[in-house]
Amino acid sequence: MSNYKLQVKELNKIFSSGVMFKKDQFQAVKNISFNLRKGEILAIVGESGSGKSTTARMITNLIKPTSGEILYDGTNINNRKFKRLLPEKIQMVFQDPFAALNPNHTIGYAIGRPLELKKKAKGTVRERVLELLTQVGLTPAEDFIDKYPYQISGGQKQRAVIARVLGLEPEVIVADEPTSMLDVSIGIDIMNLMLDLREEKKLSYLLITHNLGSARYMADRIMVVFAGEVVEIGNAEEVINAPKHPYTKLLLHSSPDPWRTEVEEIEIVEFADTTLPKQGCKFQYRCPFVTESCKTVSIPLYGTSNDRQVRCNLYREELVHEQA
Amino acid sequence: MKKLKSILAYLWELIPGTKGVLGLAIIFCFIVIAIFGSYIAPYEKNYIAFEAWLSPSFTHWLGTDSYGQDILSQMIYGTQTSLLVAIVAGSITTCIGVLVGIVAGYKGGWIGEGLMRIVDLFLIIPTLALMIILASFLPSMGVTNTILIIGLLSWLYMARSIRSQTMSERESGYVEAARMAGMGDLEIMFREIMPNIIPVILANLVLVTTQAVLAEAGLSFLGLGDPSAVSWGTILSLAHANNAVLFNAWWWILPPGLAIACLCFGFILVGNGILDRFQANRGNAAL
Amino acid sequence: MGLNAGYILKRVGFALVTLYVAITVNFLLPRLMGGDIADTIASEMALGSPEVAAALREQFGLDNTNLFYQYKQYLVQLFQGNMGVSYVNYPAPVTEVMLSALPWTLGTVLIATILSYGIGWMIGIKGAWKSGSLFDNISLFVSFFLNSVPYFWIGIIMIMIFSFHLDLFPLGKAIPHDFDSLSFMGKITTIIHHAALPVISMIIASLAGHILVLRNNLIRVLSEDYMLLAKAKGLSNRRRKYTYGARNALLPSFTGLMITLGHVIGGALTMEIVFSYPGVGLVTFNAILNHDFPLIQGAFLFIAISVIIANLIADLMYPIIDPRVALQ
Amino acid sequence: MVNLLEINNLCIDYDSPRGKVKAVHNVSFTIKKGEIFGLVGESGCGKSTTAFGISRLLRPPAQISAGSITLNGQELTHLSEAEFDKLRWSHISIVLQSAMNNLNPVIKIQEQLIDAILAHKAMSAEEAINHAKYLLRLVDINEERLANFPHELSGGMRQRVVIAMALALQPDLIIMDEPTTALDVVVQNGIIHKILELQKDFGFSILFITHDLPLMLEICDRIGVMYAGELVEVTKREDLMEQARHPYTQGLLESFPPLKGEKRRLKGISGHPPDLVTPPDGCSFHPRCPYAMLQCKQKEPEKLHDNKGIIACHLYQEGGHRFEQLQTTSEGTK
Repeated sequence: MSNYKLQVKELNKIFSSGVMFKKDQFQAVKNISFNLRKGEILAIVGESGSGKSTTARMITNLIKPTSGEILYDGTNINNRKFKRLLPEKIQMVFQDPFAALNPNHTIGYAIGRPLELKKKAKGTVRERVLELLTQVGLTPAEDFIDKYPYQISGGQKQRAVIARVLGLEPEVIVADEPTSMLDVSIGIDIMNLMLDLREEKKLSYLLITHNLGSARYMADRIMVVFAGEVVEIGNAEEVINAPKHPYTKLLLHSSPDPWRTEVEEIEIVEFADTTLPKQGCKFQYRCPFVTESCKTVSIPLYGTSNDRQVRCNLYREELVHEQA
Repeated sequence: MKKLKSILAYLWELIPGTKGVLGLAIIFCFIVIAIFGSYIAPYEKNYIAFEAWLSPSFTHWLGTDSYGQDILSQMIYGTQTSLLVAIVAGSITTCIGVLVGIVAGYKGGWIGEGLMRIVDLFLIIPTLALMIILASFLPSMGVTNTILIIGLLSWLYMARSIRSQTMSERESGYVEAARMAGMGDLEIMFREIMPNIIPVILANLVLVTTQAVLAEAGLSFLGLGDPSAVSWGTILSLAHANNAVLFNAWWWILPPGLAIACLCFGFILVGNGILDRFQANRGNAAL
Repeated sequence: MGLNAGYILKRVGFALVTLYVAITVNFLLPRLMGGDIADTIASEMALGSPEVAAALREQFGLDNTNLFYQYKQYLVQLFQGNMGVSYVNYPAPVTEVMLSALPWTLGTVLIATILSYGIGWMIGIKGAWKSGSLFDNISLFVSFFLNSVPYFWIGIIMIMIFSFHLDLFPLGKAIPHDFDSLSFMGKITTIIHHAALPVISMIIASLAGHILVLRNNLIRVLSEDYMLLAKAKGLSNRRRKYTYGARNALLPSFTGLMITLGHVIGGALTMEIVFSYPGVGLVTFNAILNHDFPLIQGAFLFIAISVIIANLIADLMYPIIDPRVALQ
Repeated sequence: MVNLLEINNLCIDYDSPRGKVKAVHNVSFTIKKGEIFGLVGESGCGKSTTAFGISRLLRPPAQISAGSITLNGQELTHLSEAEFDKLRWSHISIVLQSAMNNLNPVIKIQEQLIDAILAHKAMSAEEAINHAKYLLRLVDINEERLANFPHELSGGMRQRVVIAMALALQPDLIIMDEPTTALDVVVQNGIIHKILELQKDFGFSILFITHDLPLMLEICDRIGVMYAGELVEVTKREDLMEQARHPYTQGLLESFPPLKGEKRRLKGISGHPPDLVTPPDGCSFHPRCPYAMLQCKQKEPEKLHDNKGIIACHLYQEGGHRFEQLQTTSEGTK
């Protein structure tokens, strides 16, 4: 068995609008492949519409991929038998903690009901819920268990959501922008909690974010996606300190950083139109290094296995050489 | 018992403001009249031996009609039929509307789209026209048939409203969270989503009940009601058929219309209060 | 801009499907519950009009049990404009009876709807702009009340007050006996004179819905950011109210308008009975009283077709009025 | 530099079913001519409410209960509605949060641009259109876009249009309330640079509101930090980057994971902001403050004006620089 908790192979998702006339098709995710090791945090970074949330939803089986495979410990998650087990293996923390808890149920019910369904509680459900609440720092737990979501703050809600997820004892947690709806000071608490839980329970996280700072703070590896494609993947520090793909550079350059020392002025190609090229590199319209060959031939991911890959012709020589 | 108490407490929470209390009081009065009708009414049902066209007096508070019936008594007996039709037809409508709306809204895809296309289709055709054609081809029209026709044909608009509400709930994270927790579709639809749209359901319930009262009156007026039953609609219909206007018999025309208006007004107040209180999305509902 | 072929095709397609369903419902219903028809036929036979009975037998397929054959016949006949013979007006064909009734209904309903929409619009805007004001509260309660009464009752009350007591309008009917002898202008004034009260009654009866929908929409629009920005721009009250606010509030109510049209037509049917106004409603009423089944069916079809066409027109106008729809 | 806007002891309250909410409490600051002043804080801290108070856009029941606002020496709070309308847009314009709803969805860009102009200036329609074209060029948008409806533009372009609109009458002050929040960083960066460029060219002042402290540090000259309806610190950008003074500001800075430097665990700020109906006694930050002392719980700290700006914290009161002392002692114990 491989040491990968999760293997994603050639994942594609095409959305078509209109039930009767399937005219408009939109490829949200194109041939995305990656692996997630046990205990690892992989951040998927991209702008809105880059396909990062779609990927997360396919991995948690909330939507079906158009093609491609998602393997958990070597088993396809769309496998009939596996489907029922999925909640106990892969869980999700949602972007909006205000919406993720049903306003009509108490915190205790929200956390306890999945335990009941999956028969996860060893003692009584209530005892286990109290234990989980304590684990995520909602103490004293007795004060929280009978509260309704509107009675607690945003950060506490996200903690409750994490408690619910933990109750199912998954090994992989997909976190879709878990802090973007929260105030920054609260957000950092949630990130710290997630990091602590990873250590404690050897969890693997797939972190979806648009913020390079939080990606660096949380993740071991970073995968940058653009227009449904992986453009760069690699060790978090390497990607942030020495980005290769022009898009990653652009993202880094655009992220506010008042302490920026070196003024690496990369040429910004101002681009208002959001249409994508039909062939060739998806980033060609905005790339300052674009060449003729970028415009016609689609570009593969160059590089060595999982460690560092870049979808850019600039690195063909360098990385292909390395590979050899 | 504890559960019942919490349900009651929940319902109490739903009762909205002064408007709602006023509305509930109105409805309550009519219910009392309907239940104790035979004790309250001064004369027996359909007793026709009085002098015709008597204007209101102490013996006949609301006068008599062209057949020599005491109008007050008829009105009180009519309350029973009208309320019965309103409540039962309204409940049938609500059940179908909620069911179709939630399923179509939650399931989406082919089932949801298909259901809604059908709803849209029938929504275009005026409901009253459909009721007319159904009622006129039925072998006989009893109160049961009236209830069924109204109940089975009025849920379309409600289904749409519930559906759009369900769809916006579905976008909410808690539905996805429920799916991630391994809950089944039924549990998600009726235990997760439904409690959150109770205000909208109640407001719609109130609206369809109002429409049922009006539809019953309309059908009776068109001669499609139960000819043997006494309802506010049939009283009005008889008044018109016997040219009450030309006899200046306002006591025959005003009471049934006002009774309908008061009852519906009560329902509408309650519905409006609920929506106000929960600041629920009204969609295009005229409430 | 706005309209594209795909959209038009879709809407027309939907209208045709709706029409087809209406036609089929019209075909199936009497056959599903047709017990009463046979009785009527028998009584007609006994009363000595065998032609009527024969025509009825044929139209409702009592002679031939093959449903598909009947269905085919029904469609073919319908396509030729043949809806059978009305036996109340024997031997006038249903189509002819309906065609002579339809203009009266359409005329009054359209005028009433447009006026009621306009008036409701103004009251709704005024109420929403100063929501919570005395005017708003009064308009709200009056609307609730109007929504609570049957159309026809309003009609009866109007007749009682304005025709019977004040003698301002005729007691009913669309034209007087001596209509043919009148001059052209005289004809027009007398038509207006007769239609006035039914139209006014319909306006009053349907006003409430428009007021409430517009009021709710505008209150929602007023809380939008762009209204705040319009205020920050220092635009005049008038411009913010109408150009920025009302336009946005009006558009979503436009689709609602067509659903209300269904309601209004339903209401108009009963209203015509009150006013003895010779439109579809009165024809239907008489048909029901006399068990004139072909005529009831014809009335249903005519109502359905009118509403479907009205809806289609609205659907096609919508993208022209609302730029946001054009892109979808 | 001359003060353009002076705000003194501004208070904004509203009544909620649970009691009076002090959304903005005793806020005072000034904005100089040609300055970019930032207001930073977390949701509900009153930064947007302050902006709406200045531009008189508060929605009832919120209202200014005390304080003064002067623009170019003119007191604004005493002006009648009609008098204030004359100032709108020609002196104060505003760019609102969330790109989506700034523009009216059913009115063309052109009409929305020129009606702001025509409401204040006598100008022919043609001149106004020409001016609108010029404005679009300023923000790098093709003038053909005038004929478009808002939904036909991307989110970034719409926000550029709104900025062009804010420039229409060359106001003295533009209030920007989270102008780039919902946008992607690349788009945000483009717009921020455009704003800075235009500010340099035209010299207007900006009141820039955001929760994104790093972004603010990149562009603002001076920064005011708000917490629970109060302005707790006003500092020059350079000073803030060197050493934030108020414990809340320090915590806020500790909440943004940096892109540079050694990876270390960030502390953030424990707890959560207080309920504005029942704020805590004394300093409203004391329940979350790592340095909270006895007097913090008892006494509201005074707003101390010094050469660095304004600071409302007991650590800095009575001329004492208690914080520095604390720091040296804590470093000494390490």
